[in-house]
Amino acid sequence: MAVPGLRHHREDARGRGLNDTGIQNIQGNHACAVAAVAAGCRFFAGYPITPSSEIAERISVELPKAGGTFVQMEDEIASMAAVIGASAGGIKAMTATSGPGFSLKQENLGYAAGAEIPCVIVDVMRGGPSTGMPTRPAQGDFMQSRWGTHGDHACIVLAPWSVKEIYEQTVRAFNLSETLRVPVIVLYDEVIGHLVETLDPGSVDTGEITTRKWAGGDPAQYRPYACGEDDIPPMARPGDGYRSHTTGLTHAENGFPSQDPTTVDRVARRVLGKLARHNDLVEQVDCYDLDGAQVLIATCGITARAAKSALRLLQDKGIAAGLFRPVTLWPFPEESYREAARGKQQILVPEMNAGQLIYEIQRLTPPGVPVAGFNRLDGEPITPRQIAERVEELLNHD
Amino acid sequence: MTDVPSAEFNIRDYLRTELFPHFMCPGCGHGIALRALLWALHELGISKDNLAVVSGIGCSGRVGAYIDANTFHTTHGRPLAFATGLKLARPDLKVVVLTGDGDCLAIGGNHLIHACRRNLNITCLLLNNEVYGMTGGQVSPTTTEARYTTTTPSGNHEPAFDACKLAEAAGAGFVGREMTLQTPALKNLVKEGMSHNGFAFIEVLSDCTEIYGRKNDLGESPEMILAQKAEFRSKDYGMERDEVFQPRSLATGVLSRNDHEEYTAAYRKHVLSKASS
Amino acid sequence: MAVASAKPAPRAVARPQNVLIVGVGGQGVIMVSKVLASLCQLQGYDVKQSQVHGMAKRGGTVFSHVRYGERVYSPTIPEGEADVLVALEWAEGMRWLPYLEQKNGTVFVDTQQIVPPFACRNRHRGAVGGYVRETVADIMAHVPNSFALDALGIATALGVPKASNSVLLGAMSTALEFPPDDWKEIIERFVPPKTVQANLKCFDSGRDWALSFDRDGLLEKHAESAPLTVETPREKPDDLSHIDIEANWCKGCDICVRFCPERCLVMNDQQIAEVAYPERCTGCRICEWLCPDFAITVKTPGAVA
Amino acid sequence: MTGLQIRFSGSGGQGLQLAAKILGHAAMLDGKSIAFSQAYEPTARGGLSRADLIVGGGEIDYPLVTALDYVVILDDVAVTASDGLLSSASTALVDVERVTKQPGGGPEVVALRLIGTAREAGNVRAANIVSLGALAARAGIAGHDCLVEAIRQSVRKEFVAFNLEALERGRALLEAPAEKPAPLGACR
Repeated sequence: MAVPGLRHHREDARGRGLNDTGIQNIQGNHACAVAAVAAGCRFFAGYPITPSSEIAERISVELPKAGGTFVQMEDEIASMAAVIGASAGGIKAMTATSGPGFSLKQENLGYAAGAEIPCVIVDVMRGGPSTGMPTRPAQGDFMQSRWGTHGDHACIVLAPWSVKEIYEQTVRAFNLSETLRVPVIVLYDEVIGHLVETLDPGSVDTGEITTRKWAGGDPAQYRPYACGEDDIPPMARPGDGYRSHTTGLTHAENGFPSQDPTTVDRVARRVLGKLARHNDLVEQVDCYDLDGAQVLIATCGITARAAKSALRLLQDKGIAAGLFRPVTLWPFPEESYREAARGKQQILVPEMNAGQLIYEIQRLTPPGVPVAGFNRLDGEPITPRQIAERVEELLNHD
Repeated sequence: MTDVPSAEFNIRDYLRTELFPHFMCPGCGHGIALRALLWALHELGISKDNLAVVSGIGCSGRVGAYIDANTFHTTHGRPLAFATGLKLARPDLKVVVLTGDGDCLAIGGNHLIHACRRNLNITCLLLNNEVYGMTGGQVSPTTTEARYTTTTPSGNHEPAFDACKLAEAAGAGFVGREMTLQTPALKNLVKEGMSHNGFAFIEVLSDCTEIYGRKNDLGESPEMILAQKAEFRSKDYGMERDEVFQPRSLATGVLSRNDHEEYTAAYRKHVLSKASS
Repeated sequence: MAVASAKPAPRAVARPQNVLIVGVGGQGVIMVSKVLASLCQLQGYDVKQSQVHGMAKRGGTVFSHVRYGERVYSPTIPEGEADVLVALEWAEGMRWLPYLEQKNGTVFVDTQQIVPPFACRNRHRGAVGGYVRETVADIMAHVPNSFALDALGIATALGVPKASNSVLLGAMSTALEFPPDDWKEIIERFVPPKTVQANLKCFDSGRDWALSFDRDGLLEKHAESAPLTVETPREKPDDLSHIDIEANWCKGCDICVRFCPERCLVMNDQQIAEVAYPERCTGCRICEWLCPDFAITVKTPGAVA
Repeated sequence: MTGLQIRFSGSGGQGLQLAAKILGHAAMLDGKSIAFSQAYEPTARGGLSRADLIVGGGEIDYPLVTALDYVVILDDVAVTASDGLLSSASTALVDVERVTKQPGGGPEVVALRLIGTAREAGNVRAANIVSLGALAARAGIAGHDCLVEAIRQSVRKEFVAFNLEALERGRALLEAPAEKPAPLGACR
């Protein structure tokens, strides 16, 4: 066969890492599973739920080949707990789910945030609430991903918009989680999860694979939550002689429970502040045609791809519109947004929910600049034409 | 911070003595249970560095922190799920789960069933004191009928249940029950359970003197402990024939064991080996 | 229950009959008392039973009171009122003799000697250590209705040493009014199915032994025998065990005070455990084991620190 | 960029997803980028089934179809499903046996003996590959050698030869001048 550089391949090629297969058509959920293993993930615990099940299916093939462990747990809660347990044991771990399952994981997600245990959670969004439309896309978990668990907590949410980016952001999720000791959520909708796209490994940029900082030195001196300038405490690996205590209770630097107001405040502020401190690692945005644009469209995921197409439709009609896309959805890239919004006459936030991202945008948009939404709740993706029409409608109202 | 304890069992070698006196109420059976566990660890020669203790929420959940090992105080009901991840990630660690009747049998009941079914090499100690002590004494799945708790003001009308039978039916490799009064026997039972290659479920009959005992006029700790002795029988006595005197049909000792394949061994054999070939 | 439906009307018993069964852990005291209590119940009597067992699964003292009659109110037998005393172990038999009704009481005692871990030790400073000194002859001389038998020997000869309690049941059955077949029916229900035949054989042997008991012959045989005594070396005062109490850790639950077999410990006015009688300590460690606060450490001489 | 938008549609079980995947794979082998999406409904048998493919030369902006260039319709249940996506610029390849209605939007309708040809080849289930052959011949999405290789890599070895034959028969439907498009429902 006269196609150079390609070996045998099937779309669902079981057990081939991306680099082994070269260019391929691959489903978003499969790309996520392959990326996780490439990022060093060696443990996956999950529970079947549409539309994320393909991640578990694919990684149940990939992990054993890398010497890792796949386990299907008895429920979503157990999956999350097992992932934290595995990570506490010192290996990179992940779980994947969708809306209702994500809700069930929230309690333990809070534990991971509080105890600063790295882990990656993938949420493939479907129509909700409740069982909703399991096979239809939505973007209803923007707020749950940030505020789903209880109490003040640090977490990172990454929102890819293509199969290639699912790959990149899954790897990045592990890197950030490990480096910053924080749970990282990869959040995308059903459309992208089930989308098959052509992926060229040569075009994928994942950078260096990083692993958490391990405790070293004299065990007698080790304090599990004491850290240097970087605000990231080194983690003790069981069996290395540090014998530390990990708890979901508020704790002092020695790891043991504390309710001393000064201590609690100090530790809480460090944990909440560490993401801001490492904002250079955390923040990632993707912008198009901002210069000279009258209108700014701010959104992410599949809706952002529709918006990008809409830019062209609008251009054809002589309307200058730009796109602001937070790749790191949370913590929200506030300064970058303010920069992008500067000088715009109209902000549009299209999203496949009744309005979530718009609240964050409204909060950050200078007074006087109108912020409008475009919302679809019917389980159908927002199309480029709908966005373009909405922009025209907003401008005509002026 | 040495990992090599002396030949004779000295419990302080295994305790984080800087945290003492501990938080438990006077006469709480959990302390005795903890002693039996540490004693068993000593006699088995398990290194503290290699030991991971996972506990949930409640009085039982706070006990683990006093052990000088790798200790994890996790979320309510989830220590078994957490321990499953930990053990799968690190089969080299000895993993012990400390849990309570509310933690393990109510909110975490599903995890118990499946931990038993998977038969992962974990030892689970259920510290059963028949009540939610930490939250102030509410009814639990093992509260004796007619007993008063803060949520059964007219006496408990729900039946209690036998966790050991559940564990056995769900496939746990080893199931046993013992009371704290029989400390050496409890120690031996824990030893036997930890030596079993598979999931070991051990119910420890503990007591909650301060809350449950008071609420029900069960006396002080000595009375509560003696009452257990009157209510439970060693399995050696042959419970099924005890027709005349049968205050509670609960036996102590090793109640069941099976030789089902241990989970990590099964995973190696059925999954990893096929993946690499 | 076939037996229950065939139960006879209770015969008038002037006062409740008192049977005291004693022994040490692991011998089957509970089984003997359960058989008797069930039998009495099925015969239509009111039965009360109380027992203490389990402080030590092997070697600790175990006793069981069985009272039956038309109406029984208290489950415990007052001292000097036991109609029948059955002892599965020699020293325990001697220890409980005061409970026997002095004139007409009957005692069945196994000559088997089990030296308990603590019972044989020097329990008091300066006391002479050792096992009980009474001999078979002593007992037979003092108690008219006394039967000292080698139940273990009989059971061993039948190939089932563990069934020596059935031998004693057989012997004891001669002192109570119930027909042998009723006894056997109950025994069948209480012992493991595989051992039914062996236990019934032991029961018959015990009963035969008691019915053909030759008091005079036995007295003669035992007249010259040496006291049944196990000597233990006398302990020196510096060999005494030492109890350490970490007062800061003690929460005053009272368990150690109440469970110490020698009553060494007391609660002080701060509600903290204190060693009041160090010389009584036998080093049994029960206080250490049962302290929920890890406040007690017992150091025994000779132990490697 | 926007690419060529193609839809395979019919009733569940007709192998439409596989046809789209093979075409996508062939396009990839031909150096193009694709975006493939499908209706995730439980439609293994009966019911509407569709598989959408966008084929482009670089990164595809919006991966879902918005205006179809080509649609294959193998059953009446799928006729109206694409109404909003068709225009006079679209081409609809429809089966003469199973499609009796006119798709909306005014596309050029080419009625072909897709299912009948598969039946003649030996298995009615090869209608998907026959359609693929016809579509490829008409639209030129991927080189012939890429299509052949895609089939080789996508179906079980024992079925490769048969599928290649079906592909050829499909091509022949549009290439052979004798096979003039018949009016809709002519075979009924």
